[in-house]
Amino acid sequence: MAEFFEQTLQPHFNFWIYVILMMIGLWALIAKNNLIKKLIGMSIFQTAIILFYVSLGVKEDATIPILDPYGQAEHAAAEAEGAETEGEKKRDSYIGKKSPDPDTMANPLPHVLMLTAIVVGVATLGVALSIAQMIFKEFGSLEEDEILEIVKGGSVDD
Amino acid sequence: MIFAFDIIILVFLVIAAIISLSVKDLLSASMIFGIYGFLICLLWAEMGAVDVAFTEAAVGAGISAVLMVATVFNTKRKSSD
Amino acid sequence: MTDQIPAILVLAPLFGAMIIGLAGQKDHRACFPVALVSLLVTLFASIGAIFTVIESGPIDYFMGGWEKPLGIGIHLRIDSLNVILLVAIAIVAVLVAIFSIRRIGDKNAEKTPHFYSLYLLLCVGLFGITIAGDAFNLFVLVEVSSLTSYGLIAMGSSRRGTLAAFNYVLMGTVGASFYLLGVGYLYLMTGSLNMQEIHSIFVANPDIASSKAVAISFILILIGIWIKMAFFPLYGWLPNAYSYCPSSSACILAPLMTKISVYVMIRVMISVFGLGWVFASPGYSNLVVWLAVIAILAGSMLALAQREIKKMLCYLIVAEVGYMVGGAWLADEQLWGLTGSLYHILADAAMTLCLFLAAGIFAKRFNAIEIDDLEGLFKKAPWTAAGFVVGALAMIGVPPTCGFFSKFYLIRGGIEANHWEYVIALLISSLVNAVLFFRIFEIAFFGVKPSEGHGHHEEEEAELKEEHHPEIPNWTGTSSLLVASAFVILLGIFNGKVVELIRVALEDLTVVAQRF
Amino acid sequence: MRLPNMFAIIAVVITGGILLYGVSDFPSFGDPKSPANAAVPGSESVSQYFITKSYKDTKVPNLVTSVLADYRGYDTMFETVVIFAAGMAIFAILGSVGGGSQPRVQEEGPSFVDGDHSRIIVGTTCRLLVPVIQVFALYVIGHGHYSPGGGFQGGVILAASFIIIALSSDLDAALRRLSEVNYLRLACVGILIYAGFGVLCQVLESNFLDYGVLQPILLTDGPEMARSHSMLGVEIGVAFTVTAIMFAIYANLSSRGTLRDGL
Repeated sequence: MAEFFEQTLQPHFNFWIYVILMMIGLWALIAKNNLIKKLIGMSIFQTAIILFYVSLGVKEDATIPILDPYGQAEHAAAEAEGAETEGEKKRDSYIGKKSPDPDTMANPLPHVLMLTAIVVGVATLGVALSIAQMIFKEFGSLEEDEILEIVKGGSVDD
Repeated sequence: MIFAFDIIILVFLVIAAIISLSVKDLLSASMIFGIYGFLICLLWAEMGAVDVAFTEAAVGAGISAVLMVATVFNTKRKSSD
Repeated sequence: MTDQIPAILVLAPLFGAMIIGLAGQKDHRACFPVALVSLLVTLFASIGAIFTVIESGPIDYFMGGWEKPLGIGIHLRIDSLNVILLVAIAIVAVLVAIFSIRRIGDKNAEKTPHFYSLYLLLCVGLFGITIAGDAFNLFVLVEVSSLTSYGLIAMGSSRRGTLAAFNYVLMGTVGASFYLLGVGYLYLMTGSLNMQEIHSIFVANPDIASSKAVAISFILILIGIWIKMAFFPLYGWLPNAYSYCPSSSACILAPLMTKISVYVMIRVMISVFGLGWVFASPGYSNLVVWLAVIAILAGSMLALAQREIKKMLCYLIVAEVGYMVGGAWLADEQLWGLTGSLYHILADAAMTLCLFLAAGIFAKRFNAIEIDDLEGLFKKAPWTAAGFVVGALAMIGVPPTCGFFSKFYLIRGGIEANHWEYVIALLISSLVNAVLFFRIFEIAFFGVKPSEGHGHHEEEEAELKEEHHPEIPNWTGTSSLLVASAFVILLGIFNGKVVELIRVALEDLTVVAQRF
Repeated sequence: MRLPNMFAIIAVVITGGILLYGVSDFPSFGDPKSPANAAVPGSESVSQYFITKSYKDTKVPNLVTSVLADYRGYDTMFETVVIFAAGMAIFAILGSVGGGSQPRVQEEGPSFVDGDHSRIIVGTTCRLLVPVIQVFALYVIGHGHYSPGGGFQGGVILAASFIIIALSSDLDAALRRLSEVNYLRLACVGILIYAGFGVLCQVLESNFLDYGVLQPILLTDGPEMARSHSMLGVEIGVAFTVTAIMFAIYANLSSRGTLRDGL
C-alpha cells in the first residue's frame, strides 16, 4: 500500500484528481436531468482541464513567475543583516544583467494559456445560461425529460 | 508547493464537486459551485499560478456564481436531481 | 503588402464587426454594406494569397515578430493546402451575406447589428482556424467560431430549436475541451505548441513519438474534432441545431463549420503527427474507415426517413462527413483518398451551400418546410429550382458537377487501399441520394397525391417563424444561389487544376512525413 | 437505472480509463526537468526562454503579463473577441425573450428581499464599498506589470462593482451609470484599442502586434520600454471590453433580456 502510494500515486496525484474531476463533470453532463446541473457539470469539466494544465507548469520548490528585478528581496535580507551597502550593490548588479535560473520559477506558459481558457469558460457559461432562460420561457421547465415530453407530445403552439 | 496542502484541497475539491451536483436546491448548488471555484483558486495559488488564481477568484467564485444565481432566480429553484 | 495577407484576412472582418457594433446601433442600414465590404476585402486578400503561394511558396507570418526560437510567438501559415480553403470560405461568406440582406431585417430589425457582427466574427474564427500554425491558437479560434455559431443558431430559433441549441453548446464545449486536453498532452510531452516544432520534435525523438501519452493526445484531439464535425457516433447535436435555426445562419454554418473541422483533422494528421506516424498501425485506420462506412450508411438511411427538407439535408451532411473522414483515413500509397477528401471539402461546401440556399428560399417564399410542400414549386420559381437541381445532381454525383469528381477520387483511393466496404458504402449512398432527390423532383414537377402528408401543415407552419412573402421576388437570394450553382459546375469542370494544386500541397507536406 | 445513466457510466469509464492509462506515462508532478518545463533534446525550450529572456525583451517583471500581452498577444486579442462574441450572442438570444410582461414565477420559501431594514444597511455598505472596489480594479489593471493582475482581472472587478450596485439597489441604478448603448460602445472601443495597437505596428511596416516599432510614437527609450507601455495600453483595451460585457451579461441574465427590474 505504502509502496503504491510512493511510486504511483504521489508523483501523479494531481493528474489522478484531474481525471476524477473530469469524469464527475462528464457524468453530470450526460446523466443529469436538470439543465443548470448540466452546466455546473460542464464548468467542472473545464476546470479539470485547467487543473491539468496548471499541474504541468509546477516545479518543486519553485517560486511564482514574477521576477524581482530590483532585487528587493535580497536588499531586504541584506538590510536585516546590517550590510546595507552590499544589498545595494547586489541590486545594481541585478538590473537587466542577471537572468534567473529557470528551475527556480514556475513555468509561465500554462498559466497564460489557462487565463484564456478560463475566459472562454465563463463566456460559454453565459451563453448557455441565456439559452437555458429561453428554454424556461418556452417550456416552463428546466428538466430535460419534461421538455422532451412537451416536444414529443405535439402540444407545440407558439 | 506543499504536498499535504495540495492533497487536502484536492480532496475538498472532489467533495465540493459531488455535493454541488447532488443538492436538489439549485440556489444551494450555485453557491456550492462558488465554493468550488474558491477552492480551486486556493489550489492555483498554492501551485504558484498567482495570475490564474486571481482570475479564478474573480471569475469562478465571483461572476460565474452570480450569473448562475441570476438564472436560478429567473427560472426555478427546485430540481429533480 | 502580400506578406501581411494572413493578418488582413483576420483583421478585416474583425474591424467590420466592431464598426457594426458601434455604428449599427444607430442605423441598421449601415450593417450590410460594412459587412459586405469587409468580406470582399478578405476575398481579394485570399485570392492574392493563392497567387503568392503559387509563385513564391508558403507565407509564414509571425505575430509580434517573435520568430526565433520557433514557438515563442504565434505562427500563422498559408500553404498550398489551406489557401484554396481560404478562397472557398471567402466566397461562401460573401454569397451568404448577400442572401441574408432582407432575411434578417424583416422580423427583428433590432437584431440586425447583432446578426452581422456575429456573422463577421464567425468569419474571423473560420479564417483564423484555417491559417493557424499554433495548436493552442487553433483552440481559441475554434471557440470564437463556436460561440458565434451558438449565438447565430439560438438567436432566432423556433421553440424546438432552443433545446437543440442548448445541446449544441454542451457538445461543442466538450469537443473543444477534448481538443484542448489533447494539446495539453502534446505540450506535456514536447514542451512546444507550434505545430511545425512539435512535428520536428517527433521526427528527432522517436521515443517521444511512440509514447503512450502522445498516442492518447492524438485520440483526444480526434474525439474533440469529431464531435465538432458531427462524425458518426457523435453527430446527435447537428440535425436539430441546423434545421431549426434561421436559414441565414444555417446557410453559413452548414457549408463551413463541419468542413473546417475536417480540414483541422487533416491538418493535425499531416502537420503535427505526420502521416507516417498516423498510419503506422493499419488496425486503427481500418477502424476509422469502418466508422466512416457506418456514418455514410446511417446518414443516408436517416435522411431517407425525414419529411422536412432541411432535416434531410442535415442527415446528408452527416453522410458527407463520413465520406471525408473515410477518405482521409484510407491510407493508400498514392494518397488518392486524402486528395479526394480535400477536394470533397470544397465540393461539399459548394453543393451544401447550394441546397441550403435553395431550401431557405423555398421556406421563405412559399413556406415549404416539408418535402410535400414543394409540390409544383418548380414552375413557380424556375431559377431557384434550377439551383436546387444543380446542387442535388452534385450530391448524387452526376458527371459535369463537382460531386462526381470527388466521388471518383474517393473511390479510386478506396480501390487502391483495398477498402471495398468504403467503395460500396459510397455507391449505396449515391443511390440513396438519387432516390431522395428524384422523389423531390417528382413531387416538385408533377405534384403529389392529395391524400398524403398534409396533416402537420398548420403546425409546422406556425413553428417556423419565417414570414410568408410570395410577392417579393427575392433576387438577392436567387442570384447568390445561381452563383453558388455556377461554382458547383465550375469546380467540376476545372477539377484537374484544383486536384493538381492539392497534389502539390500533399507532396510538399508528405516529404516531411517520409522522414519517419 | 435509466438508460442515459448506463450510457453515461459506460462513457465515463471508457474515457477515464483512457486518460488514466496515459497518466502512468507522464513525467512526475513538479519535475523541473519535464519536457514542458525544460528542453526536449533537439529543440530550444520555450518556457525557459520566457523565464530567462522575457525581462530583457520587454522590461516587464510579471512573466505572465509579458507572455500574455506580447508573445501570445494574438491569443489574448481573440480571448477578448470571445468575450465580445459571447456578449453579442446573449443580446441576440435574450432579445427575443423580450416581453417581460408576465410576472416572475415565485417559488415557495423565504422571499429574497427582507423588507426595508436590511436594504438600508446593505445599500449604505455597498455605496461605501463601490469606490474602494473601483479604485482597486484600476490598481489591478495598472499594476499588472509588477504583480498578479492585468486587464482581464481588473475588468472583471470593475464589472463586479457595477453588479454590486445592481444587487444592492436595483438594475436601473446600475444602468444609469453604464447604459445599454454605452456598454456596447465601450466593448467595441476596447477591442478597437487592442487591434489598433496591432495595426499601428503594421502601419510602421512591421508585423501585427510587434510593439517594438512603436518606440518613436510612444517616445520611450528603447524598444523594450515601448513594448512595456504598449502592453499597458492593450490591457486597458481588454479591461474596457471585459467590464462592459461582464456587466452586460449580468444585466441581461438577471432581467431576462428586458433590462428592467433585475433581481
